[in-house]
Amino acid sequence: MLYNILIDPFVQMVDAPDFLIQVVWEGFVAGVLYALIALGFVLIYKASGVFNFAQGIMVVFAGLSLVGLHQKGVPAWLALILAIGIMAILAVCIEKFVMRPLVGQPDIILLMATIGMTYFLIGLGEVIFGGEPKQMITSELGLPTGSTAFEMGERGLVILQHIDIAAAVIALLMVGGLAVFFNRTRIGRALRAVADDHTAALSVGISLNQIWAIVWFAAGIVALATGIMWGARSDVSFALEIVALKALPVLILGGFTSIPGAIIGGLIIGIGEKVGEIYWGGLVGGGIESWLAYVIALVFLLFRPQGLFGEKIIERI
Amino acid sequence: MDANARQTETSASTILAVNNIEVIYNHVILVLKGVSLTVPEGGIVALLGANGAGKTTTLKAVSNLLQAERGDVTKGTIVFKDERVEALSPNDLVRRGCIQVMEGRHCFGHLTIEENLLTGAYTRKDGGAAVKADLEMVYDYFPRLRERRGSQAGYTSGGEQQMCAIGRALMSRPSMILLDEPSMGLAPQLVEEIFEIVKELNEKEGVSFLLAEQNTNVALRYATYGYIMESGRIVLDGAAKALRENEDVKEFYLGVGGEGRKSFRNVKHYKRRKRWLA
Amino acid sequence: MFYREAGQYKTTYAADQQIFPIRQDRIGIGVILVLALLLPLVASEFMLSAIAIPFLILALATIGLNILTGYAGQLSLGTGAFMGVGAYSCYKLVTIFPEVNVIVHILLSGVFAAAAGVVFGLPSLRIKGLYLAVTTLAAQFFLEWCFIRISWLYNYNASGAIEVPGREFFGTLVTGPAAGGISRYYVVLAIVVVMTLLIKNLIRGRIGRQWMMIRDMDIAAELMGVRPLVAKLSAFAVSSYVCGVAGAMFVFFYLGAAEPAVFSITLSFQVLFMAIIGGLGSLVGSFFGAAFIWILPILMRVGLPALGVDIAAETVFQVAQMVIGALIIFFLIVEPHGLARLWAIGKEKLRVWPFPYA
Amino acid sequence: EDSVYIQLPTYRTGPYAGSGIHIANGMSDYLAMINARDGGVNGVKIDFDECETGYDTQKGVECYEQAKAKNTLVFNPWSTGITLQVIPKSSVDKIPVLSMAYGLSAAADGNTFPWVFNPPDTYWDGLSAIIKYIGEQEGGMEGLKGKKIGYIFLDAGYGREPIPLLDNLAQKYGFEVLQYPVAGKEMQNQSSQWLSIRRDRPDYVVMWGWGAMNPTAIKEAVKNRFDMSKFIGVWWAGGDEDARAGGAGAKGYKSVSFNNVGADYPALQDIKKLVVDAGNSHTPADTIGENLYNRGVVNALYMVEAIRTAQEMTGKKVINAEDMRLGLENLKIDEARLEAIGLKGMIAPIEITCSNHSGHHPLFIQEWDGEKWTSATDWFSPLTEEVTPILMQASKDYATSNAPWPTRDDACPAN
Amino acid sequence: MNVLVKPAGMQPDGETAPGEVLLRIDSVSLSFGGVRAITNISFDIIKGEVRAIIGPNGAGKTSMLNVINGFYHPQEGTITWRGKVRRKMKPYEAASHGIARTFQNVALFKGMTTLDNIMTGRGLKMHSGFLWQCLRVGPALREEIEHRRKVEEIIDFLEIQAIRKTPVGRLPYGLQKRVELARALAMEPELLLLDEPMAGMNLEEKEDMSRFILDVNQQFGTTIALIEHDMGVVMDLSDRVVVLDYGRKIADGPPEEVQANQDVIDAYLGVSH
Ligand SMILES: Nc1ncnc2c1ncn2[C@@H]1O[C@H](COP(=O)(O)OP(=O)(O)OP(=O)(O)O)[C@@H](O)[C@H]1O
Ligand SMILES: Nc1ncnc2c1ncn2[C@@H]1O[C@H](COP(=O)(O)OP(=O)(O)OP(=O)(O)O)[C@@H](O)[C@H]1O
Ligand SMILES: [Mg+2]
Ligand SMILES: [Mg+2]
Repeated sequence: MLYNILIDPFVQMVDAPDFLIQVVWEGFVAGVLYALIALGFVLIYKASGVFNFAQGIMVVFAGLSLVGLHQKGVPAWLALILAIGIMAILAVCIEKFVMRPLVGQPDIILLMATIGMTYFLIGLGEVIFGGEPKQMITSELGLPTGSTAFEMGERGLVILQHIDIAAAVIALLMVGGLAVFFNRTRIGRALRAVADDHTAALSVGISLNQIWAIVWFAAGIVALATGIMWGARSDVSFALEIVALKALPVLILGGFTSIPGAIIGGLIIGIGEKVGEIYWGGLVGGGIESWLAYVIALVFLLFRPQGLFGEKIIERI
Repeated sequence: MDANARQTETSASTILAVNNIEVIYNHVILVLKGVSLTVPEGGIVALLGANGAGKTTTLKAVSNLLQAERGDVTKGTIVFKDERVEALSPNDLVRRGCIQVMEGRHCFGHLTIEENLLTGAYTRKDGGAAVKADLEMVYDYFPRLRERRGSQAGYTSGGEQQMCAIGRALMSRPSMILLDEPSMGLAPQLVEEIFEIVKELNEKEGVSFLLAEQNTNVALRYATYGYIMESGRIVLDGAAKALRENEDVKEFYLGVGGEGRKSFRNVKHYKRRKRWLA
Repeated sequence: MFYREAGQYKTTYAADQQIFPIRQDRIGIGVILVLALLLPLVASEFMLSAIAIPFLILALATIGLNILTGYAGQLSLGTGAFMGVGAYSCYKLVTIFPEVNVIVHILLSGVFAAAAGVVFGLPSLRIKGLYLAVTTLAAQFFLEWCFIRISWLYNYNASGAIEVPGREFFGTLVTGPAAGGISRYYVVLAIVVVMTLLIKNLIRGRIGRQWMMIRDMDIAAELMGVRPLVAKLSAFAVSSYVCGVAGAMFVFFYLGAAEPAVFSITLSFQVLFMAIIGGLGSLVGSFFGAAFIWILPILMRVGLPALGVDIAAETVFQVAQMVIGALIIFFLIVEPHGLARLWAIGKEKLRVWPFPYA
Repeated sequence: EDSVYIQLPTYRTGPYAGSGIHIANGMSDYLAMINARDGGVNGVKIDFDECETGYDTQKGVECYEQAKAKNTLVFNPWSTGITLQVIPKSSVDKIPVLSMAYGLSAAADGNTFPWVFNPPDTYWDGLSAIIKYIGEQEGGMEGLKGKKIGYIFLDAGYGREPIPLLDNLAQKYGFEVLQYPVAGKEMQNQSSQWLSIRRDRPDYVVMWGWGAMNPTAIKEAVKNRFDMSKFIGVWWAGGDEDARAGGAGAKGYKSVSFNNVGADYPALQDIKKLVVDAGNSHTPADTIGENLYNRGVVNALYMVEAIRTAQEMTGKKVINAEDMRLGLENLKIDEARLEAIGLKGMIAPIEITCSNHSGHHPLFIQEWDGEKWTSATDWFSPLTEEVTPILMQASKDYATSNAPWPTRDDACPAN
Repeated sequence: MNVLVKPAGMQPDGETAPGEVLLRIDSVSLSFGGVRAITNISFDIIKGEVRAIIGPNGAGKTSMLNVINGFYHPQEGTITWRGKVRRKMKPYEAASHGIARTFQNVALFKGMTTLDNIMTGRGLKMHSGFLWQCLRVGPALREEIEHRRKVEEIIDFLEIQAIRKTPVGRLPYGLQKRVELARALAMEPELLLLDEPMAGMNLEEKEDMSRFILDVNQQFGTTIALIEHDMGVVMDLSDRVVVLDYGRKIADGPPEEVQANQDVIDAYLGVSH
């Protein structure tokens, strides 16, 4: 028993290094995708202290708009632009009808409002696009679809999907860009101020309306990117909304307020759960992936209650 | 009431005029029951009164921060620089030069002291150098802040946070500051300093002030005009000097009765009747 | 005018500490209870089985969550799983000790849920706020996985589901497919009313105050002698107990059979919505919230087509979902502290009537 | 005007909508066509409406209560979870449950489950058919010895149900079973499972998937370069869109089936003409004839024929739910009847009896050619002899564990 | 005004008689990362006195209180409580040792009414079991009523009857401070730590508050440690004053002496008051 837990998995890893590489790569890609979802959460959280439950459905909504428009005969590039436009409209509406009237309310209330939004968007999305899954227009958008296989040893094989590589590159670009935006600009500082105290931020003249519209739009763009990448892996369907829950441990592990935290948390969770599932999952009948991520995050939290990169919870009296 | 009569003839030299406003919290609690006051351009006006009189509420009504607390101005008008401002957002008001220092500090806990100060300059468009210069000015006013500039505001002491909140407001280069209890929690020496700063800004830069203050003594020394509030109404107003001479003010707010300052040890414990409420 | 306590003097503290110190409230609650008792006389089987029974049970679950999140301030997303623990424990108890009364089993099953709650509540000592969500989520998914994986829990049924056997209570069948809606309704009503009463007492006593202290300002609470360990874990225990009982009732008196998917995160969220919409930290709110989230969609789904609005079933479903979403936001904007606060404001208005403000 | 009411619980929303929509379309369109073409069954209109369940058990129970209140003739849960919920209730409420090729396999035992029907085959039939097919590929059942068969399944009652039989067959034929559970909320995230499959190199992979799980699995299989000809799904993993998602690489993917695809059957042409083209349906015309659509039609066909049978047996025009059960228990659709209906060749003839509520009918394997499904085998029978004893045992176990389980009041004639 | 009778059992066992040292701080130092909040401070508090702690902002006064009630743990130095060196203790143990406090930034329980807030102060004195509380009969009910009576006495004493059932979040700042005092008093502490109890009050209210503090001190014999920036209050109320500056002690003694101390004037008072 102990051998199975402590030694055998490592023996397997050494025996088939190519497979280990593949597992880590798959974990890496999954992690990047988790990180993309988490990134959307972080944006909103940083800018308003709100845990945006609707990020998952925004991913679906963005993806469906893109594919749906294309199905209606709009060329891919135009559909992309229109989808961006839809996300912009959505951002403005959310700011105007949800966030603005609720300024200064406790976090849990805002969380609830985003849940209300989720309901609304699911209903709306299904009315507009119908419930059936749609295929992502990967190649039409000019994204690579092929794969490359690397031979390793006589039986070894590592397969890299080009779309996964593209996803990683896009995610890194977004993370980089957003990190700069947050840490180097005036708006970035203002966002952090808003997250701390809405009323005080208002009192120093920060325009919450403007800032929230911008940030929700940014989150919409991130959602669109996420929708395209996840959609390329599996179809664009409302089931994706559930996958978005996976962003939660990522977020918690990385710390709610940290953009690099999202990506690092994503990678830890992505790789951790793949390796855990493949090398240890079999011992208990598999499928531990459904909770492993949360347990990994929990273990980290016990040592750092604010996540790896989160802002320390201030306790002073 | 003659105060009201004076309000109506708002002259060009008035920077802020509050006319007969009524404020209701949560749709049921009526807090301000017709408050009127004016702040002349370049004046320092003190708003005095007991706990719960409605001073904070009045200031928030002006700066439009009430909405976030589920309060509404249901009646009356507020005119700032000849413009009705009830419908403006707080940041519009800051852009127009009116900023509030909130009661209870409200620093951004996760931001450092310096970042806190810089958020104060959010609406400014006059370039980094000017902001930097003002930052130095604030640090000169409050050397303690310079020492703690890198600490997260949430961990600093109460007084340090108070300085930070005031400094933050100064950073926006306002033409009018609504100061809510600036002296709360500050060491005596600093209280004097704060009011010196108020005076200096007022004289050198022409900044107008509306300050709600419990420390009547100091407030009336620096202010030009004063209003006294009791349970949501203005009950007395007048030039600061005149108020200082008023017997009631003397007894209830300044603690100097006929026989000079009384010791806190010897205060008799009975409820005294305020003559102006009679 | 009619709703004013003028003239109702309390001469003892005991009188002042009643649950409903105001006479009009006492009359009101009495009327509601009588109506609840008379409901089966007018309600159809559908109303009892598909609306009233699940509504009451979910209200109880919401109360359970409210203890933890509303009163003790510990956010939990694992309600569904704790309900599941109650349901599976009850199933095991009923099959292992078939001769013991099923009501006893239902009440006992909460104990197992409480134990699970305590185990997953342990990290709350270190982890706070939204971060705590991860432990409760871990509980949710881990327990859900257990419900599928540990076949012992469902007696190795090939279907992986648990089915409720028929059991009697004082000679009437109250569980199982053959139990009538009326008998199930009365049992559920009795359990829910009694448990609500007990919890109300708990909340307004020392233990409830400790929870609220931790919620409102944990540092100050600790400096006043509250042991965070005891307070938080007791909240987890009581909350999970109530949720566990509700879970057992959900299967035994409503669903009749259940597979693990019933206790998924969706249920957790559903109960959380009920708690928040109703108003965190309010017991009446729990009932309001449960009514809003459970009954309203059903009314819309059943009602829209009945009104002659000719739309497809899924459109009704989707529109109902949109309306619920919009209503949630609308109510939050009108009153962020939930329907319970709206109710309180309404009462206050009534009190000052005919004057608009106090 | 005479009419009977049938509620159709469907799901056009939620994670399983991708599969659910086609089924719902098929069912509704066929009933609408019967009303339009024949004016109902023997002049009795079928009054039907849908009830959206979203594949959610809670909503399913709600639909059931609603259906009960409106005196539905029959209840088609279209979800294994909901089926399990309503099985105990149905015998009390006396509403037949028609769970066509899903739900509880043991319910085929009409003596224990007088109100539940699962024609034409149970999951255990499906699994045994797949194993039989694999055996044939390997040159006979002996060829299974020492083989590794992977089983990737939705980790819920649905996917777990075949496991006891699978283990049983593995023991008997000497092959090894590797399980790859996919949690419901991880349906679209299967890379671990497929990595494990790559590592374990099973000779065949059998899939028990539904909804968004299917296209994702097929994509992953293609991605991991698994030999598609050795990848076989249950009938529910055989949607056109499921396979299409895999692109060109999905060619060769197989699934077991009990209905043929294609829109050339006269009845489907009637649907097209009288319902779809007449604008009385949401169905996109090009999906008529797809696998899941046709299956929805089959489900509706069973109901219509059962009504007809019940009318004949009772002599009543407007039947009730109890008559409907009688109709289902004596349902017999032979070639001639199929011809008359206009669906000859789409399904094999079926017969349900009082004691056998499934029938364990012949099945066939279909293969995806990159564009559409084609038959890969002829109709063949599942391993009924092997399955029946286990099935009867399971049904007995169910009754004992749910004691006191109501016994059938009218004993089936021994046949 | 009701006559406050010293309740039986309020005076803890005769371990520390009036006039003896109740608490002694010995060369305590505390730092946070690089920030030295307290450097090598020693002083004592005698049973029955009003001990003021003053000093400029950020001098370390609040931190000192936090050390006394165990919320901060000093890196160096010892704390002697009732003649015994106190080991490192958890914050919640402070309450059972008889130390209560109010906070600089009001730390009331915002979701509760005034009455409930004050009742929380009685928490440690209530013992009825879980089941009794659920049923709210027998000991639970008796206890609840008995403590309610105590709380009502305090409410009368501090004259906050009118706001008994108001949620504290709605109260103006000054009243919140008073409720906080009431809550601390409800704990019947031996040592009461007050952190700027009069900040944000006008003169009249300060006078009231002074009266309450003196009454508590004189009638209950409660020892009081007081942080306050209003020198008038400090001079009038306190028996002895310790002055901190930049975490160091710069003076300690009777008020008049401290007031005249040049270091204190330079660091804190500015002009002499
Ligand atoms: N959010 C609120 N909801 C309900 N009532 C409120 C709210 N805020 C303030 N009040 C009430 O309004 C009245 C005036 O409060 P306000 O804070 O304006 O007084 P203040 O004069 O500033 O007092 P202080 O000197 O204590 O700061 C008080 O009676 C208070 O109870
Ligand atoms: N937890 C902490 N982390 C970091 N620094 C702290 C912490 N607590 C206190 N400090 C620092 O220690 C110093 C003393 O703080 P303290 O709150 O004791 O001051 P104070 O004397 O109460 O001042 P005030 O009169 O302004 O309230 C301050 O500079 C503060 O920033
Ligand atoms: Mg105020
Ligand atoms: Mg302090």
